[in-house]
Amino acid sequence: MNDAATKTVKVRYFASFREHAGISEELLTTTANTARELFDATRDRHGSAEPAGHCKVAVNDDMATWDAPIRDGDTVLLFPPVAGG
Amino acid sequence: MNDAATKTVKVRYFASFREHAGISEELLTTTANTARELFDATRDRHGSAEPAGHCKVAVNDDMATWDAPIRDGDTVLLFPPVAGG
Amino acid sequence: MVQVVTAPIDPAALAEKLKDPRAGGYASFEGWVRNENEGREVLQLEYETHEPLVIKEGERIIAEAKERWPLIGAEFVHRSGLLELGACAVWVGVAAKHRDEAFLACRYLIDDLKQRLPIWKKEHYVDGDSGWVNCERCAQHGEAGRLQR
Amino acid sequence: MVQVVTAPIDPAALAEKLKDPRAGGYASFEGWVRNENEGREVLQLEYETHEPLVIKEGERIIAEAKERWPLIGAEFVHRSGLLELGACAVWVGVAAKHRDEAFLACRYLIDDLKQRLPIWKKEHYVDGDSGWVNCERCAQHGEAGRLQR
Repeated sequence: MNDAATKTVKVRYFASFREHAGISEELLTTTANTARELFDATRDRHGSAEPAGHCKVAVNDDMATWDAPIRDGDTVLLFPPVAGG
Repeated sequence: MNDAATKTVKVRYFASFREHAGISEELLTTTANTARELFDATRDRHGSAEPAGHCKVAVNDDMATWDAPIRDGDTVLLFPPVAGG
Repeated sequence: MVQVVTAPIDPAALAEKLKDPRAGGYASFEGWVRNENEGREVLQLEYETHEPLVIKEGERIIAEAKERWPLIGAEFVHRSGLLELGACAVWVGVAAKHRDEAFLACRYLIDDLKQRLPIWKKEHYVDGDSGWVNCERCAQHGEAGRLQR
Repeated sequence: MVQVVTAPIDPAALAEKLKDPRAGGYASFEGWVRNENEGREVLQLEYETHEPLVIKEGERIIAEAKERWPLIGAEFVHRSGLLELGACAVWVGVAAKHRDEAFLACRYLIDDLKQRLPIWKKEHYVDGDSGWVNCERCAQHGEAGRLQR
């Protein structure tokens, strides 16, 4: 299946996710089709038990939804719960 | 009747009321028992067709209601519609 | 604290006075002199106040707000006299632990000070005419336009 | 306009930029660093931001407010980096013809920027501990406290 093809994506971790991962970004080879699948696949990395609904994701520096498709070469930004202001 | 006794009060006019009266204050001898009666008695002076409900009154530098009693020696402040801010 | 002033209002200095280590939110409102009102071009504004009652009734409005919401500080300052276009005619500032009460109290203060305090505004128009501005609430009631034109 | 800055925010200078002869009302909000959060004594705050998306998504929030209300100007500025107690972490300013839309839009901007922008706040406590602050909405939902303590 085309969908299950492995792809290489850059994943960037922010704030608590970055601290837990110990790195701010990495290249991952993944079969994840959506941002949510990628989030789940990196759960050990970002170390969060937060539901995705409390977190945010951006793909190629645009805010995205969790069902956004992930394509080879994408940069995916994983944001823990935000707290501006 | 005690109520209808004549009394002498100082009346002060503000803003448009003062401009219309041509004076900022005057001593009036009146039989008015309430602020509203005094307001009506000075209608020619302050020159306003405004209902009392749009205007305000203070007696002896305290905001008052239109049915506040008027006593000999009182100072009554007649305020046209306010527009601060 | 309530003040009536003839010199320009300095919102930054006033906000500084409300600074408190417990305060997380500060909401403020400034009324600026507009160049137009109800379709007429305004040149400048003139405010008349009866200061003793602006202070006394103004402090009452602030006390009411403090009863209603947990505030750390709440103040306002109103100009008196002649004001140029763009000038700050009124400043309201509220500091609170959280923003919700800061916003609500700030709105309460400006709404009530406009309706309750003995302050009058005369507009001087570009065409040379002038007129006292009617109160907001009276205008909303639809009757009784300007007192004098 | 949206800005992320590391130097102190100057609300008076920012308000000045919103001055417009048509503007009669200016509502602003400032978030100040409090000395306490959820019962813990705070020493200082550290903000992390992903600036490109703070700007892009922030401009979207401002555009939404301008669609919803007739505004003359709307801007906000957020600090990044280490902040001392009392410092202004965020400033939101809205100028409009009338106060109603200024207040509503100001509230809309601060509420949405807190919920939508990639900004994180780490509290450093007096006891030496530190922790990332959970989002307001998550906290309201009652689950998932601090990520790290």
